[in-house]
This record gives sequence, C-alpha cells and structure tokens, in this order.
Amino acid sequence: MNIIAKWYYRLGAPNWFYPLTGKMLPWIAVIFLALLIPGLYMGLFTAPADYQQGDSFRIMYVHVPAAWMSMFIYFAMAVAAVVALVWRVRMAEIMIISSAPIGASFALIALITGSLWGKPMWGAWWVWDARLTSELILLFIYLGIFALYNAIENKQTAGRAMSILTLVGVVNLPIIHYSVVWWNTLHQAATVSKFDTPSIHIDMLIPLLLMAAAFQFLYLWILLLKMRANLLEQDLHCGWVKKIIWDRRKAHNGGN
Amino acid sequence: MQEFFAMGGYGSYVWSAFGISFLIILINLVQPALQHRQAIRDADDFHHQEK
Amino acid sequence: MSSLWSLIRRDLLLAYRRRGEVGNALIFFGLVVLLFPIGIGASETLLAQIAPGLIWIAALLATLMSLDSLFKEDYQDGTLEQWTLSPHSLVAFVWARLISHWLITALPLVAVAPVLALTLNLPADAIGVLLLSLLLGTPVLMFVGAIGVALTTGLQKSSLLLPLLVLPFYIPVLIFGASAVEVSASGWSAAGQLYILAGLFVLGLTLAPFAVASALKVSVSQ
Amino acid sequence: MHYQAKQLSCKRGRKTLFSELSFELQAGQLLLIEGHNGAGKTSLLKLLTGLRMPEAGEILWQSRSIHDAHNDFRSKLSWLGHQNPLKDEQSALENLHTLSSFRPRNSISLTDALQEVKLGHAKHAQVKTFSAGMKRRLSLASLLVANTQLWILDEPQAALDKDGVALYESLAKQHLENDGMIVMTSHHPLNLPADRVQRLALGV
Repeated sequence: MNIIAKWYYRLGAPNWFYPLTGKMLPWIAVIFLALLIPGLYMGLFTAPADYQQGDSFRIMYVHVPAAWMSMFIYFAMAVAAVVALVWRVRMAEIMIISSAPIGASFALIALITGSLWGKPMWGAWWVWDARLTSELILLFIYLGIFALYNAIENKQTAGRAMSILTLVGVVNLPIIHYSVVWWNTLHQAATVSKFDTPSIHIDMLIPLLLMAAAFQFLYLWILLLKMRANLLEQDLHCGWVKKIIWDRRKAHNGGN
Repeated sequence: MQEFFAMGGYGSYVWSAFGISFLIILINLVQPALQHRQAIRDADDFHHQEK
Repeated sequence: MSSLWSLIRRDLLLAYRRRGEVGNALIFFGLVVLLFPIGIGASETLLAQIAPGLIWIAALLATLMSLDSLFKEDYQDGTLEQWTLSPHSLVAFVWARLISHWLITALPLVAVAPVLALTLNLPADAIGVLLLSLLLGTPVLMFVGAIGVALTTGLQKSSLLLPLLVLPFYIPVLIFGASAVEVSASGWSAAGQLYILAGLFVLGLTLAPFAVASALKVSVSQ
Repeated sequence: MHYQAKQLSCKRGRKTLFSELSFELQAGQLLLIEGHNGAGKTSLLKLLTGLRMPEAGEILWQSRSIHDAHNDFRSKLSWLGHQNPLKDEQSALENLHTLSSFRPRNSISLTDALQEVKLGHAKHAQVKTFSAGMKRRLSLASLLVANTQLWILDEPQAALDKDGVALYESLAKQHLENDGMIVMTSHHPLNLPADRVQRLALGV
C-alpha cells in the first residue's frame, strides 16, 4: 500500500487520529499566533489609513478573512461529504459536523463586522448588499446542516444525511450567490459594490494576507479540538477510548 | 496614545468589530475544550466500573 | 417495471379517494394572501406594488406546507422499504410521486393564483406571466423541497426542521419568480427572468430526484 | 443458491446489539431468529435485507456481497416488515397489484393468491374494512405472487389467529420444498420439519 493510502487509511482510524492530532495542536496554535500578532499589529497600526474611509477600513482585516473562511470551510465540508458518501469514511462525517459551527461562527463574524463597517459609511446597521445577503443565507445553510445532524439520534445515518445536505448545498451556493447579486443590482442604485477591497496598496495587502493565513490555522486548530471532543464523546464505549483512559490513569498514578 | 484609540473617530466601530470577532473565536476555542474535558470525565466513569 | 404512468395513476386515485386533505394547501394559500391586506392596509397602489412578491411567497409557503405528507405515509406503512428493496430504481418512484404530488397540490395553486392576484389589484397583463412563472417555479420548489422531506422523513417528531433545511434553496426561485411578475406588471418583458426560471426548472427536475432517492435510502436505514 | 453472513456486528447508539454473528443458509432451509424485544431482531433483519450497512462483517448471496452493484440479490428477495405495506383506501386486489409490481412476477394470478390466503371473498373490499389478521394475510399473499427465492420476514404470524398461523406454516413448508429459503423472526413456537430449521438466538 503506497504511503498516501497508508496515511489516508490510518487517518481514518480514531485510535491513531486522536493521539496524533493531540501532539499537533500546540504547534498549530503557535503558528496561528505567529501569523496573527504581526497581522493585527500591521493592520491596526502601520497600514496607512484609507483616504476615503479613514481608519474604519481597518475592520476589513477581520471582515474579509472571516468571509473568505466561511466560504472555504463550506467547500472543505463538501469535499469531506463526497469522501463520506463514496468511501463511507466516518472520520469525514465527524469533520463535517465539527466544521459546521466554525463556519457558522466565521459567517456570523463576517456579518457583524460587515454591518459595523457599513454603519459609519452609510448610516445603516444593515445594508441589503449582495455579499452580506449571501453571507446571511450561508449562515442559515450552516445552521440547517447543524440542526439536521442533531435531530437524528443514530449518528451513522445522521452523518450520511448531513453529507447529502452538504452536497445539495454546494450545488446551490453559486446559484444563490449569483441570483442574489442579480437581485441586488435590480433593487439598488448601481453603486460600486460596497465591499470590494479598495484598490489595495501593498502595505494594506500584507496584513490582509497574514490575517487570512492566521484564520486558516485558527480554523484547523478549532477543527481538531472539536473533532477530538466529538470523537471521544461518540466512541465513549469503544476499546480505543478505554486504552486512552487507562494510559492517562497509569501516567497519573505513576506521577504521584 | 489617545489618538490611537480614537482610530480617526471610528474607534468604537473598529474596536467593537475586533472585540466581538475575537469573543466569538474565544467561544469556539473554549467550547470544544470543555466538551473534551466532559467526555474524558464520562469515559473515566464508564471505564472505571469495569476495572 | 410498472410504468411511471401507472404509479402516477395510482397516486391520483388515492388522492381522489382522500379528497378531504387535498384542499388544505389551497386554503392555506388563500389565507396567507388574505392576511397581507389586513396587516398592511388595503391601499390600491401599495397592494399592487407588493402583489407579485406576496403571491409568490404565499405559493412558496403553501408548497412547503404540502410537502410534509410526501413520503411520511409510505415510510410509516413500510411501502418505502418495499420500494428501496425492489429491483426497480428508487428514482423512478421519486419521479412519479413528485409529479403526482405536483398535480394534486401545486396545480390548484396555480389555477387559483390569478383570482388572488386580482384581489391584490395586480395589473391584468401581468397575470399571464404570473401563471407561467408559477408553472415553471412550483415544480422546482417541490423537487428541491422533496430533498429536505426525504432527509427528515425518518424523524419521529415532525419538527420545524424542514423549512430551515429547504428555504435557503428556495431563494433563487423566489427572486426570479417574483421579479418576473413585477417587471411584467410595470410593462417590460419578463423573458429574461422566465428563461432563468426555466433553467432552474430543468436543473431541479433532473438533479433533485437522485438526491431525494439517496436521502430516502438513508432515512429507510434508520 | 446460498445465503451467508460473516462476523456481523451492529450498534444502536452506544449499545452493541450483537457482534461476530455468522450463519449460512442453503436452499430449502429456514433460519428462525429468536430473542426478547429490543434484542436487535429488527436491526439484524435490516442488515440482512441490505437496508442498513453493518458496522463490521458482510453478507453474501451466491458468495458475493449483497451490496455489490451487479448482484441480482434484490430481484431474488421478498421482504415483509412488521407493518403491512397496504393503503386503506385501496381494495385488496389493488393493493396486491401494487405489491406485486415491486418484485418479478411468477405465474400465480392475483385472484388465486387471494384465494390461497382465504381472502377470495373480500377481493374488492377496501382494506380499511379489514381486520389486522386479514391485513397480515393480504401482505403474505404478496409473497406468493413473487418469483423470489429468499423470504425475509419480521414476525410473519403477528396478529394471525390459529388458522392464520397454520396457513402461514403451510405456505412456508411449500416454499421450502421447492428450494426456497426463509429468514424469519418469531415469538410463537413453529411446527416445521426440524431438519429444515436453523435457530439463532439474539441478546442471550
């Protein structure tokens, strides 16, 4: 079995996945902070203020990465859904249910920061802008996926039902987005789209890329935390959890 | 230092935006940790009886 | 393989023998439309302005309400299991069931819509486009909604889950349906919107049954 | 023709219903699955029919997995669950016609099948007016009109009176004699030739 298949197979086994990700967590957290701190520093302080929006444009440094992440996480979930449905990999289903709340949180961040960014410029907390509206719909799709999984007791069927819904969602997302964009142009005076990042100056771009990379590792960090918790919760009665408990107890007893 | 917080008059918007965002992120980090600790405790109880 | 038509005929026969239930979606449609003038006030100009969106939203909600009974009975009495285990493809069963359900519940909605449109003072020349947009749109609502129904059929408690799962996917149909009527009400041609609706129609009718079939297989394995 | 299960295991929620369950069934044999309620009988039947995938193990028909795409398992299987797949507003004949459309047909006509299960007189009556025993017999009639080899039945004698049970036993005997196979769950004692019956206890 070549190396990729071996990895792929072992990654699917909880008793291998749980300890391995346990070791990876600290490193991911460190990389996240290493990207976040400079990104925040440059975004808030050194990047020049925008000639039009002044300093309120700095909200972009959390709004835009969050919006990108909410889309990225959904497509990652869609890939996991294909894996879960075609090869019946349970770990992929755990990844989807663990990613859904994270995606919803990023969508919520994008919505809140979007309205905070819009308030000083147009005086309204909520603007039916194409991007904000499709972000709101994406939030509802995330909540739907989460609600479906929790409504079904048998986790095996819940995982498959959720994977199907995720795939149906990924087919619909582009359609929803473009119909909302079209609907927006119909109902609003044709102004430049409000959320296009302004013609970006290089010192403005670097913090944005840093923040985007930081959010990627943040997602990975929360995802692994969530997956380990869900896995442990679901496999409470399994042998591999018993082994982990006994190892912890041995280490604990050995300690004192 | 004072004008730094003012953020050119938009201070309340910028800081509340960053504040709320990191609050949501914090919740997303704390919740799985609590869930994990609770799962460990449940597993401990379950596997304890079967000494 | 019993042909598609014999399946549809059986469903229609069954619906005919249960005439009582069939009118529910229709009554709901009329009621929702009735609520708006009462709630928003019956000034002609205002009503005429919101009429297109209002009729479409009422039709959308009525279709959604009628979807609950799509597979529930077959799931409970075991017919769905018989279908899943038969050598015939489940997609054919889904096709037949959705067509017959559309004929039973959605077609009456489309027939009644012009009358309601007149009560809302919709300009007469928009009625034609209203009918066409509903004829193209309600099947998509039904086929896409059926995916949500199939996913939640296995649940004992009929919760509010179905609208939460399905409404986001109704948005494109609502956008183009309502604007087709609105544009034609103010005299312009609604060809663009209707073509897109036709596109959604074809997409829905060809892809959705496969998703419905695999969702039913999941619900049956509960 | 043989039907085999190897090291099946199935979980409901966190409880393991059964594991390492295996059996082998030849033509002309009956597998009787016994066990108290909640022991997982119906879950096992869902695995055996292929409605649900087992956590571990596999089920073979003609030594090929029943989930194999090009496997004729489903055209050789008749399934009857706990409920009767009947529509109250249809007559007995209409219901039987629908049920017969699910499986490849054999030469027995619908009316003969109804006579065989002693429902000939109620051919055009709506199932709404039927008693539970009559509904069960109507569902059993669907087995007679299908050209299938393997019957998987979940408590076939449920709601049947003494004559009904005797009727079912004769149908089963007849099916086994012409090389049919039956997998069934039951609470009632069953008088069928012992050499043809294999027993499997669950949740013991």
